[in-house]
Amino acid sequence: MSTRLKTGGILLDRDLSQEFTFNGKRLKGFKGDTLASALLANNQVLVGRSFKYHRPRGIVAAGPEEPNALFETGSGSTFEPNQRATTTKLFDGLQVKSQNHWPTLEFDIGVINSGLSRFLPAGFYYKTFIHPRFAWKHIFEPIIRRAAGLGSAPTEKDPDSYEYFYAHVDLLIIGGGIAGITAARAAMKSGLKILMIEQNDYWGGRASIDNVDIDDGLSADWIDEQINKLSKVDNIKLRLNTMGAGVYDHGYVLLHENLMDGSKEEGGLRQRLWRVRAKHIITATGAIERPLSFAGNDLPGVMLAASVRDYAVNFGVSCGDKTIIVTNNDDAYRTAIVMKNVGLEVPCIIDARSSVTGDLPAQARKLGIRIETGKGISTVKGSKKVESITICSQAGGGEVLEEISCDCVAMSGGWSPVVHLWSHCGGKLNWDDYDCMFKPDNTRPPLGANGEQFVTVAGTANGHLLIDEVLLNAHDASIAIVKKITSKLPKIKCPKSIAIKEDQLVPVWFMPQGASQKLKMKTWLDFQNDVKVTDVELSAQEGFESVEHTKRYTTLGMATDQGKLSNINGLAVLSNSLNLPIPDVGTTTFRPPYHPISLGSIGGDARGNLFKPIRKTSIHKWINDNGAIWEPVADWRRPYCFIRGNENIKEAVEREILNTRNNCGILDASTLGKILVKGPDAGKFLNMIYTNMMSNLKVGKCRYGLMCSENGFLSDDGVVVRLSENSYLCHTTSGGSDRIHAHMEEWLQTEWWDWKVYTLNLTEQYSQIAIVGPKARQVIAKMGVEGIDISPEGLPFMSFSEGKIAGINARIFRISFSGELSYEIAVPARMAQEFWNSALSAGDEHNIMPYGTEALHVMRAEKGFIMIGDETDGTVIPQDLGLDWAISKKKEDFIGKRAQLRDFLQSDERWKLVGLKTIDPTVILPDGSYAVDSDLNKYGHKNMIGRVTSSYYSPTLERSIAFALVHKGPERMEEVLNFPNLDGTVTKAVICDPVFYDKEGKSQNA
Amino acid sequence: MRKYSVAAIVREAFRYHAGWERAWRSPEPKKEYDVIIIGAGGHGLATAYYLGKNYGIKNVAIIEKGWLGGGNTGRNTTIIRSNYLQDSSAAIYEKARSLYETLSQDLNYNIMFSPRGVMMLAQTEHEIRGYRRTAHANNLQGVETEFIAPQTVKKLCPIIELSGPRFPVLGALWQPRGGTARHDAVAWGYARACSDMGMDIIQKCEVTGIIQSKGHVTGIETTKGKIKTKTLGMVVAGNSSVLADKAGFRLPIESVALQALVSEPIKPCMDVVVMANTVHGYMSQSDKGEMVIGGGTDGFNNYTQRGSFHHIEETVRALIETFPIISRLKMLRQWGGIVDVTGDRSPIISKTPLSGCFINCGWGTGGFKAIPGSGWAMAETMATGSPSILASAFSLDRFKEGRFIDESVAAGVAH
Amino acid sequence: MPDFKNNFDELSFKGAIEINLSKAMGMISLKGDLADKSFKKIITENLNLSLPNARNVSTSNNISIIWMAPDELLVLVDYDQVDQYVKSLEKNLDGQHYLLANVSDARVVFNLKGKGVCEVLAKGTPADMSVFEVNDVRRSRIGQLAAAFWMVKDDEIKLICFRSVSDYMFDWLKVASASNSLPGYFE
Amino acid sequence: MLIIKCPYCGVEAEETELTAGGEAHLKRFGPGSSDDEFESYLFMRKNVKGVNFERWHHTYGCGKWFHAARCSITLEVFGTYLAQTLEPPKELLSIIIRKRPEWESF
Ligand SMILES: Cc1cc2nc3c(=O)[nH]c(=O)nc-3n(C[C@H](O)[C@H](O)[C@H](O)COP(=O)(O)OP(=O)(O)OC[C@H]3O[C@@H](n4cnc5c(N)ncnc54)[C@H](O)[C@@H]3O)c2cc1C
Ligand SMILES: NC(=O)c1ccc[n+]([C@@H]2O[C@H](COP(=O)([O-])OP(=O)(O)OC[C@H]3O[C@@H](n4cnc5c(N)ncnc54)[C@H](O)[C@@H]3O)[C@@H](O)[C@H]2O)c1
Ligand SMILES: Cc1cc2nc3c(=O)[nH]c(=O)nc-3n(C[C@H](O)[C@H](O)[C@H](O)COP(=O)(O)O)c2cc1C
Ligand SMILES: [Zn+2]
Repeated sequence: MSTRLKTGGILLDRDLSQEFTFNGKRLKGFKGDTLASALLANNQVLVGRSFKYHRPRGIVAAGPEEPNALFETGSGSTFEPNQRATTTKLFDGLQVKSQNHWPTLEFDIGVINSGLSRFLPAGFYYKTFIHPRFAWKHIFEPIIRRAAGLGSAPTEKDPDSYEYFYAHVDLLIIGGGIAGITAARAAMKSGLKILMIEQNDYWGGRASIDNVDIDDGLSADWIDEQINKLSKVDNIKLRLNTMGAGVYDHGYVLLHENLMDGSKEEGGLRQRLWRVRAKHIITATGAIERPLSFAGNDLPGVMLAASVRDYAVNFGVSCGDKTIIVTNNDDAYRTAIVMKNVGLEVPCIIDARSSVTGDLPAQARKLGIRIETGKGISTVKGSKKVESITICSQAGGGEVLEEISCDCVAMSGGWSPVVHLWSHCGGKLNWDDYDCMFKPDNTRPPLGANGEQFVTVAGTANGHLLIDEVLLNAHDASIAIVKKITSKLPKIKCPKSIAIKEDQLVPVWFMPQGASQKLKMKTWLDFQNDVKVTDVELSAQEGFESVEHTKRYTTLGMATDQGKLSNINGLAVLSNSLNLPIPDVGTTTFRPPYHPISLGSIGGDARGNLFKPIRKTSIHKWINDNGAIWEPVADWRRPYCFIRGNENIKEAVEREILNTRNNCGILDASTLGKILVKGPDAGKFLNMIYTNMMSNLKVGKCRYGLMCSENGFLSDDGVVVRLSENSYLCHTTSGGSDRIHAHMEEWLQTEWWDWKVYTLNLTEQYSQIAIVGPKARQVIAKMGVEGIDISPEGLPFMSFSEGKIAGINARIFRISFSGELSYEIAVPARMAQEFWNSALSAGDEHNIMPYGTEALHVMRAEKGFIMIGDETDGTVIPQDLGLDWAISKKKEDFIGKRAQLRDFLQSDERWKLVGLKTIDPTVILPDGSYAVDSDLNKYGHKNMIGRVTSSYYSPTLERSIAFALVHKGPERMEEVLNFPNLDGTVTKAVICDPVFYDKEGKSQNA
Repeated sequence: MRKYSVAAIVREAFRYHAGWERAWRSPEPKKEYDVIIIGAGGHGLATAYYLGKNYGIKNVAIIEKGWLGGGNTGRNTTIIRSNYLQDSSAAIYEKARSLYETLSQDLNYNIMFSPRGVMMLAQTEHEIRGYRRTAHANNLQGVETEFIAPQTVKKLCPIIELSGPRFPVLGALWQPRGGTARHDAVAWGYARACSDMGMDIIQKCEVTGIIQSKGHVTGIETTKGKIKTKTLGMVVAGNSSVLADKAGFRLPIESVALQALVSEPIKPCMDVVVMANTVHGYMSQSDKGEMVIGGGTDGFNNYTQRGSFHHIEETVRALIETFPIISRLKMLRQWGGIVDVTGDRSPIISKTPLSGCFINCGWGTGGFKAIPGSGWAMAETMATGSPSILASAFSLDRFKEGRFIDESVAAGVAH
Repeated sequence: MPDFKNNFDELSFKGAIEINLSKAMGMISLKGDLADKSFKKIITENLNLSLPNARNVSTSNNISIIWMAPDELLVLVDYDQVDQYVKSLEKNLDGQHYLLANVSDARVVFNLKGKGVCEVLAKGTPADMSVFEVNDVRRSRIGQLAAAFWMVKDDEIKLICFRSVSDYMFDWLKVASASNSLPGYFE
Repeated sequence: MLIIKCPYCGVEAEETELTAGGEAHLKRFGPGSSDDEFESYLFMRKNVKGVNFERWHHTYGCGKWFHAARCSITLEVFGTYLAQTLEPPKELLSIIIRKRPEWESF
């Protein structure tokens, strides 16, 4: 059984015991434990069920490569599925549940023994569930979906918060093992800005586990000393609990920092996503041990050799009383030695190599450990846990020589350097035949903004397994980079260490060499996704020869560990079946993140009311406090209408309209764009921007203008005011102000840069308030006017004047979007509320009322004015809307003119704007509905001949009105059109003039 | 070709699956073919398949520079819908969708078409109007869609947050027969069927030149040598401009990166596909349990299959607002593809200035759903030499005439 | 729904740093050929303050000139003096090709004080705050908002953004400067 | 995640502070031009796999448009220059040729 040893555990604080629950059971661990070590300490060997066959699974590893030990932690709003036990810090009160089984972990109905699993080979579902047709969606898929998936979905909002942080460094060192530390140390005196990060909550990586000597002292002490020195240099920053998640173009790196272990009560800052810009990056990310492929290698109790060692040394946990070592290299002997030294049984070391001569085997022998060379494991026996293994000759087909009982198998197939971060941004790899591993190819590195290498790999991550090489490589790498960035050459010696001599490993991709199909069917490659040797062989046999095909066909390496353990073994099997050398098979693409990171941390602080900015006018608060129903307009909010008493929306809108038409309405029009265009060439410039002629506009006058895209389509409209000889004020739609200003600047800077024109977006400087209706003039007069003659003659329609109203500096424009007598008054935003209040009290006797966007829309429709975004949709040209009068014939050129000369836009077959009156005046045409004739189009669909662009009930006319774009519309006055409704009925409407109200303009000119 | 079926699996199970044949042969290229298709993505393979199936043209080679299905077909978020606004779009996408309904049976390959329903959330008045308009158009185009109320949205997708804070859900355009399919299987199924018809799928073979004489195509240069043909189809998505350049003409296309990501797999929590265009994010759950999430495109030309991370951030933010429960899920993997975006964001199926050379491209961010219909129309266009009705609107000359097919008008993005 | 404040309320908050939405500030946007001698002369004489270098601010007792672009300056004066400066500048610039406008109500100025001030901004701007120095100006974004900021003292930064989003900016700053939320990276 | 130096204000701007503006040095064709000329101006793009000359806008910054030469395969940025020009500066072209001898030229 696995237990806590009396002594040991360099990461533990044995004085601080911590209680947690596993599937309801109360268990104890120590501060410093990971969830995995604590579970092992409590003999919880069975930890989960596999993805496909729901086979019992145990802890295999001690780091982020762990494929099996995934749990649901927390509850309610802090619930989290798929938490990796090996990277989850233990804390007091941690709640843990195992997942992906029903009803219980010990007894899972979903379990499929290997006898049945033979019916579910790789890609079986592509070959079945084809008939009957409906069955996939309604029967098979639901079953498969329920069986698949790992943990269950959270059900509540996340109470915690997240944030970003930008850091700019010269050198980023990822990985705080001795390689990283040596690299940092080498650059210590260079004056470079350096950040070194480590995903664990301690420095030093693997070295202290194998307590090697560095500079004639224990590595542990050396590490402390170096970290201590480094932390005193102020241009060097050190960060634990921080994982290098991804390397992106131009030296952009994502770091994921954990700020809570979960013990803190909810609602705090949980994770920080660093966005680092690094001139250069050193990844000293170490190596991950490889499993061996023998039958039953997925049984709980079969673990990585180095991990077994980690648990003993770091956490004082024995993974078994009787541990059998199976290996193809010397490093695994360290585990045997450790186990023996803490007084545990090591019945046998099974070494696939025919002879072993290294120092480590010698030490093992000295300790009296039995070593079987040239041997392998034939099968592992046991139901939910290792009970024994059978030995066979590695060369043979698996004939059993002997059975040895044990409760833990520590396997080592060699090491794979962690090259993920090197590869994320295009770094290429070479296969090293001697060490049997992919190493970074420094002749094909990731390239940065300047086209030069910006990532360097150091230490074991670079393929150096022996400590002296690790140190040397990291030291030199760092020095080389420093040289590149600065002339300040630090004088510092490389740390010394003598490595224990290790024999070469021999690759073992199958154990035994000639394993039968029967054995291979029980030999796992990807533990989490249940991919077996036979699955990879089958995919090769069926022509999925590219490693990318094999991956997708078998799902090898697609689980939450991203194949950290399985990929190399998998492609070795593939290369064997295709009999191609491994490098010709190649690896799949490495993609971020190195280790999964929460979506919350990616979202950052932009949640809740910070999700997206809302723009507010300076009257926003008043509007909000006075019954407004808000409507998002671009990034603004505008009042749809103001509810009074217990009236409903429709009633409110009608009240606002009638009151404006009969008395006086007031509107916050501040969101309208206001762009100042100034300079000797301003008129010439606006002649290009607008379809109209603007250069001949008289000072003091206003003109309605249209803007098109270069592609000819109508993009915005608004009133242009000539303020002085060479300055104009251009009004745009609310959504248009930024877009149109950018549009103007683009043309000025990139096409007509020799024209003398400046532009400035003044939208937010002024609040624009419209006072509208027959009583408007009285109201304004009552407010008190200085320096402005607002009489009909003094301020005629489409003119403007400046002065003071209600004692406030104001610019008053006599323009109308409603067809009523109407003034739009611009005041400094800071004075807007005061102005608004004064208008309300002055207008009181005339029953002045604020109105919203819907009333605005209805009134403009009654008057026959088009609305950008309603009548236009990016495919409409001014000519379609009968706005030809606003398109200058005199001008040679304006933006969009050439485009409008193309056949399709010239064609007289185009849909054009008309008014519509439903035969039954109480029926309102559905917005967006289409008119059809009796023909079918070339696709056999009903032939569309027109479309409703706006449709309202007009309280003024006491009937429904609508606009439509209709094929040859203006030529079809009085014609009755059919508009099919979604419910199958048809609405009939007659084509009419689009101006429904006061065509002569008596009111607006009054 | 041995048929796939439960019986076949049982039979094979008892001999350790030793009897399964290759899904497709990997032949060496012949000297000449009646038709050569460049690009073994979904559209290229489907084109070849319907050339054989509908027109009996089987002396066909499909040339692929990498591994078949490894382009955008192998990296897309698999949304299938046909609720497009314009007649021509609705026609070809609905044709494709209806072919998907029976594709597993037609190919004897389970491509896992899952018509679980696609909803596009309306989160502004403008979007409501756009989707209402689309619903009306679809009603006349024979595309089954409806505009549904917020309560119905919640019923169909309980994990959705209806109430803001920024953009409350005001309704949605719902296509009950839209859904997803297993993207790789679509490529594999077509490839297997093509190979079975005797067509040659030649992988790891890059086309490096287009050979022509007197304005007519006569063959191609490849990394495996010259191959002759008089009829050539370019179906290479992100690489279209590169090949067009070799053939001597230009395209109204820009190649930009589009990204996607998946979460770690969890138990089923979402049975529909949801697209939220105002906040820019869409999400569905795969049969394996990952939440499949699509992001936005970069603004600049890019051939790296890597995008810029801020698009991922924006998308994830938007989806956390829409589906608060995903905040504590983890991103497992992110990737990018190079999509071919045209001047009006609609595809091109057309003759080209080079006679004998046809092109199918410009599917941009939304062509997976179109694969069967596009292959169908492209095959007809190539076989008859004149554009099929389905393809006619998508010809190259529309840009000269200003005859745009603009789908963005109904506030829709094209995934 | 976020709580609505009026754009012009004076806001303040104290967390890891001190945040104040300072009272009305006079602002004049000025475009012209900054390389042009006579133009330069007129500005410097009117404000009796030399023009800042690129990406810098020049300040005298109660006036600051911020470099916004190669052809654009932002002049900061007391709110009630804006009109007078606008008038005199316009008078003197007459005949020049320039653009000048009072933008005091279009923008707001936040005052950020405390030794963590750079770290707070580094949560939102891609600009390198570790090399940001007194009198440096940077136009960039803070989270999703356009902003310009400049360093007044080692521990004090002024930040300008558009008025319509001042509430959002304030809320963002509050979250970013929540007590003990600073990474302690610049220390 | 690109960083590109704005030649106007000298800021090493991050992609998120910029807006990409597509192919540079397009000649505008207005009224009087042929349909082909207009089509090529408005729609036809080189979309080069290799060295691109493109437009960028310093949106969250000085607000200026500028040009950049960038490789669309490695994303290497060879240099940036002002927008008020009809073709890339000679020095930049020679830099590119030095780094990419096989390059056909602009
Ligand atoms: C992230 C992402 C998400 C998407 N989401 C969706 C979605 O949800 N729904 C949807 O409908 N669409 C989606 N799309 C779009 C969809 O993936 C594509 O439109 C579609 O797959 C295009 O298929 P294709 O066959 O035209 O191109 P590809 O599948 O890219 O095939 C083109 C092939 O041509 C090959 N090729 C290129 N050049 C050469 C050469 N010189 N010689 C030989 N071979 C060559 C390539 O290697 C490639 O295999 C998405 C795309 C991406 C990138
Ligand atoms: N002889 C052998 O077979 C063998 C094999 C493996 C390791 N070793 C020994 O292990 C040591 C290797 O030293 P090293 O420093 O190169 O490797 P290491 O494994 O000791 O250190 C790598 C460090 O990087 C961290 N890391 C990995 N990925 C990260 C990421 N994405 N973000 C942040 N941190 C990350 C790890 O947590 C670890 O602390 C040497 O002592 C070597 O002798 C020996
Ligand atoms: C719908 C869909 C689902 C995916 N699910 C997974 C998954 O569960 N695990 C995984 O590792 N990758 C998954 N991927 C991503 C692929 O592994 C791969 O990244 C993607 O196809 C792009 O290919 P590339 O990364 O090799 O360039 C998925 C991709 C798609 C399109
Ligand atoms: Zn700039």
